Amino acid sequence: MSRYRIAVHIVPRRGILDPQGKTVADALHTLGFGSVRDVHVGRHIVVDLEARDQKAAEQSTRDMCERLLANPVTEDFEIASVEAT
Amino acid sequence: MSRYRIAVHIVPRRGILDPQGKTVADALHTLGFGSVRDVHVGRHIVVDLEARDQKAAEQSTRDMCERLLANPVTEDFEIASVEAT
Amino acid sequence: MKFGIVTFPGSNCDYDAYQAVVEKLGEDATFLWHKDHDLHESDVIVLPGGFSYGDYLRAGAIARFSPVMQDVIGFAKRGGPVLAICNGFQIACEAGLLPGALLRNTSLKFVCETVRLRIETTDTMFTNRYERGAVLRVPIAHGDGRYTADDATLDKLEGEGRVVFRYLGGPGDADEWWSPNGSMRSIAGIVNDAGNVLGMMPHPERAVDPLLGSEDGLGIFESMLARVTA
Amino acid sequence: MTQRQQQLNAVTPRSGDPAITPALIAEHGLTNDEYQRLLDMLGREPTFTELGIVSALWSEHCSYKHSRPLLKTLPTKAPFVLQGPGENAGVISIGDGLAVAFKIESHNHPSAVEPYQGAATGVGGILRDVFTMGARPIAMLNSLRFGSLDSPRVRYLFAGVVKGIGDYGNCVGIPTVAGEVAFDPAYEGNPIVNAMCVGLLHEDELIRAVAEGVGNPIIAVGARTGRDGIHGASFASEDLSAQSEAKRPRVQVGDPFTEKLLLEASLELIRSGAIVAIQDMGAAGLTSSSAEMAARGDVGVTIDTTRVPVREEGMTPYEILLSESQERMLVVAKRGREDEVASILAKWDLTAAVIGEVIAEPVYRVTEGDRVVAEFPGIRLVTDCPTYTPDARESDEAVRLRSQNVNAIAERPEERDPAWTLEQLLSSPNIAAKTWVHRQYDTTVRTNTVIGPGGDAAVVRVRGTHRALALKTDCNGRYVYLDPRIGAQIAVCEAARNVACTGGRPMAITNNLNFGNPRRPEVYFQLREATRGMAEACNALGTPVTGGNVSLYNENPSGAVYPTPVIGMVGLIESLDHITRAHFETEGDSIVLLGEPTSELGASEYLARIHGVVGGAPPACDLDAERALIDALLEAIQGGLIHSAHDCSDGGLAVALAECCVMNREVQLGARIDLSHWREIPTRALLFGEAQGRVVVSTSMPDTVATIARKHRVPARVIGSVGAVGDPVQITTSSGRINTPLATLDEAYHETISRIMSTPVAGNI
Ligand SMILES: Nc1ncnc2c1ncn2[C@@H]1O[C@H](COP(=O)(O)OP(=O)(O)O)[C@@H](O)[C@H]1O
Ligand SMILES: [Mg+2]
Repeated sequence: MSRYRIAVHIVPRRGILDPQGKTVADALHTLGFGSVRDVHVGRHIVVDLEARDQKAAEQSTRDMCERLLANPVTEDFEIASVEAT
Repeated sequence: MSRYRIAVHIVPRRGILDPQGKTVADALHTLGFGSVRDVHVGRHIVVDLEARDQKAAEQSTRDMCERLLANPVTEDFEIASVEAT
Repeated sequence: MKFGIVTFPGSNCDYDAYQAVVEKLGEDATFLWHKDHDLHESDVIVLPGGFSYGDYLRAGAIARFSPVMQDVIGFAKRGGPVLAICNGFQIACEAGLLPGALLRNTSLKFVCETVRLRIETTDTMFTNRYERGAVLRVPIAHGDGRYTADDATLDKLEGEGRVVFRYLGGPGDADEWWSPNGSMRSIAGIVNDAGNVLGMMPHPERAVDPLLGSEDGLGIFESMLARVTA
Repeated sequence: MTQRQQQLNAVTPRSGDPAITPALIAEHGLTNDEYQRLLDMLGREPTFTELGIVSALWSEHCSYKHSRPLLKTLPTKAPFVLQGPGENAGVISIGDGLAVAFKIESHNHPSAVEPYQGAATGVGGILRDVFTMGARPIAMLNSLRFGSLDSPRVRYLFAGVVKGIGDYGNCVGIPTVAGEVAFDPAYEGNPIVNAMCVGLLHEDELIRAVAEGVGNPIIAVGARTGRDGIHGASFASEDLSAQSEAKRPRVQVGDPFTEKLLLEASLELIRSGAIVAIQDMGAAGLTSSSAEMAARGDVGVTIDTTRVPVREEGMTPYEILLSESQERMLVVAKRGREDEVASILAKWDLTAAVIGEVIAEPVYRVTEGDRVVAEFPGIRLVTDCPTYTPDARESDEAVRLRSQNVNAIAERPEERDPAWTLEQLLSSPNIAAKTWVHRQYDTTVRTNTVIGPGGDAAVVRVRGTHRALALKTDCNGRYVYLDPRIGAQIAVCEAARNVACTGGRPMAITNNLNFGNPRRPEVYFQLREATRGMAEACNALGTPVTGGNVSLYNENPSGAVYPTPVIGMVGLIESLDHITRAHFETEGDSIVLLGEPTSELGASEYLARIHGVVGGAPPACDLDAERALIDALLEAIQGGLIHSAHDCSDGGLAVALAECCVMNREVQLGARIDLSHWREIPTRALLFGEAQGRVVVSTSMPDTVATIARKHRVPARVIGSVGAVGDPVQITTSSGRINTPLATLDEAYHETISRIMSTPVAGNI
């Protein structure tokens, strides 16, 4: 067994209102960052786990996303990085 | 001016309690993902902005993180990717 | 009639629901522990409000995997009545008992106030004691109450008469649809296609005593009683 | 050499720990004298771990070294007081075998650096103080002060603090039912964040944090110990400065979910009878909880740091002892019942670890495995802390400001129409409705809130009885700044008046003394005089002090904050029928003023808002008259004569009347008022002066009310009548008339703060 660190991004599905992104964008404008066009806020989840190999680690993380980490009705997920540690 | 899409990760600072990460890790164990050692939950923020060049875009995003996006007391940030769009 | 009220770790309206049933409705109630696979022969299940698992990750996401939820899901599938309030509504959506999801309020703020709800249908086991179009005053208290679903789902809900409550205008403007949390089509409560699971963000169990400002929520409990004991 | 002396001498430095140097001693905040005391106590040089322990326990926050002598002068006794100061919370009996535990606590310094977590963990801490008495928390209150809302930094702090308070209490499921918020440049950079918790218990379930029973195990329960917040207690005892910014990682993160589990588990533990004592690991964590429990029981304890469940690897005894990780408790269990304790915690998914024992030998001993890393003789660790009575001298500035002849200040041209002034005052963030704040708090969970935020005091019914509690926090820092003694008297009286307006008999108070650096004579003067005023008022009203908290060093680079002795009052409403609200609700009712207007204008919100002046003497406070007013008001309420009662405070009579008309957005009625009787009083003092001892009531039986008032020697006069929905508010004086539509007043009162806060601010988005 080896140890892996996997990062997952969970983002609001396209077309779903993202008030957090909008509020952040407004706040950035107020703070003088006028060149900001758009902001989206999602979750960045880092999972440390043991697995036989990288593929197994990835598959297991994918399962976690489908079962718990992402809500299939409103969110998309993507595995952002996998690192042996 | 060109347009860039920059992704930022904001994560709970090391050593600082991450109740969310802990609760999610416990839940994953209950779901049978016994090989999970640790989980941290942070934010994944995607900023679209106009900038002179890539360096300026990055610098500007760094400023945003310091001033608004990350809580300097409890969080660390990292620029994950910069893409011209 | 016996109400089984589930206590998840972090539930905090379980006791209020219990009081409403026992003190105001005069019926039997029992708490169901999340770790047990035992519904104690309840006639009705209440998924109460609160912050199960701290609402960490997403409201209701973790609670739906509790052992007791597997039994609740089975109970619902067999047509057993389930009243899912606030956090319970979030759990029911996560568990697939109801369509859609409850997302962060558009204001990004927790909102606590008494809202006005309009009864959209009296043709359910939860609202048969009300008049159609009646307006109820019921407290809300939530940070994640923005009801969200795709257009097809929303159309279907409306078409099948499954939107049970809508939020009515804010202070002052009488009949405008409105929403304290950004809910699509001002939806405050829906039922599943079989009509035996009601999810609602407002707290009827907090509106059962005129001393506290409203007893408009009691009708929901009375409606269930009328149907189940009929 | 005695055997004990030998043992003490056996404590040798632990490898890897820093050597004790003058610089290290100074860094730990000990003065030379204090260090000498430590040497005398130990008879040798301390180890690093011991230095850390003493630094925490002798910090202002834990030891009250500058305030203890003053606190001793407060009245603390009454037949109904079951527990006075000195425990986690005070407890009073309310009859029927029921009791109320309550206490207030500050989190000013943590909130200044991290408003969200600072405020959240403040709520967590005060909740634990209450449920460790065996009480179920039933209500939360808070008292907040910030700089001017014009500043984005202040808006950031304000937004973060409110969200932190809300998110924590909401998640645990305790309604936040009342509080106060004020804004003044004096609090710029050093906000005041005080949280109060009220709990209900059966008298026979009262448990105290007193270690006893040799051989009984000491158990750590709840969250694991991490490196967060090490030295928070000494941090709370320093001036805020640029340096404290660098100390940021000391801030802790709260976990309200774990708190909720801990709350349920603790109450179950207490009911099980398996434990003898329980205390929150709050400021200075394991150190203070274990040392204080031992000192109260006058027993010895020994603790092994290697048995404490930790969150991180390689933590030293020093770190484990001083960590302020949240949501932890220390329990002394009955020997042989450890498994019962563990199984209750396991039910709630929490851990319990035996980490030590109560011992016969009079020592406070910490080991790391077998090796002793700290050892103090007896309870001297707690009792040997010095107390100080610094020089006190009133500041010339305060004297000068107070002596200012404010009645000579020329009116602004706009004031020719007093309606303008009224509108300005109603839209002052200090007076305007705080709905933006309490809309973020769950005020109705637990289904006992009869009156939530937005009236005078909050009213929470006591289930299973016909009674209710009336609760409120109050303090006007400007008054206290201009005259500490009178200001503190008024704070007590205002809280009492608010409680009485809802039908409650004021019973007892908790208090939070928020002051600057006590080593400055003008600050110590404020502290001494305010304590005196508080004691006088409590004596006069018969409301003992059952506990409180002292927060000193509330300073920023431009000086001390206003001295702010916040009063948290608990009152008892004998019958649910007596519950009275603040707003007018019946058209045609007579409006009666109890108490008398005066020409006083000093220290008013009027001067601050309209003229930018902080000056003049605060209004006089006649304690006998206040007591008589409360008696008269309660008699009239209990006689069923009163439809509404609202006290006059910030903004004076005109503001109080306008509030009665518009404060409840569901019932807004106009009013027609005539104040021309008081023709000798200058109009602006009559309308906006803040004379004390006044309450506006509405009634359909004004003569009976007047008779009761006369009996208590309280002035009473019919000043007008309640109008209909849509009627304007009309106030006639001998020099003119205010005539304003309800809508204008409504807008000024209800929309101001949300309008100001609608500009986005940085923070926890
Ligand atoms: N921070 C707060 N939290 C909860 N309620 C608050 C807060 N600030 C003010 N309130 C509520 O707003 C109302 C007015 O408060 P305040 O101006 O202090 O009244 P008064 O002048 O009568 O003392 C009260 O009901 C009070 O409880
Ligand atoms: Mg008042």
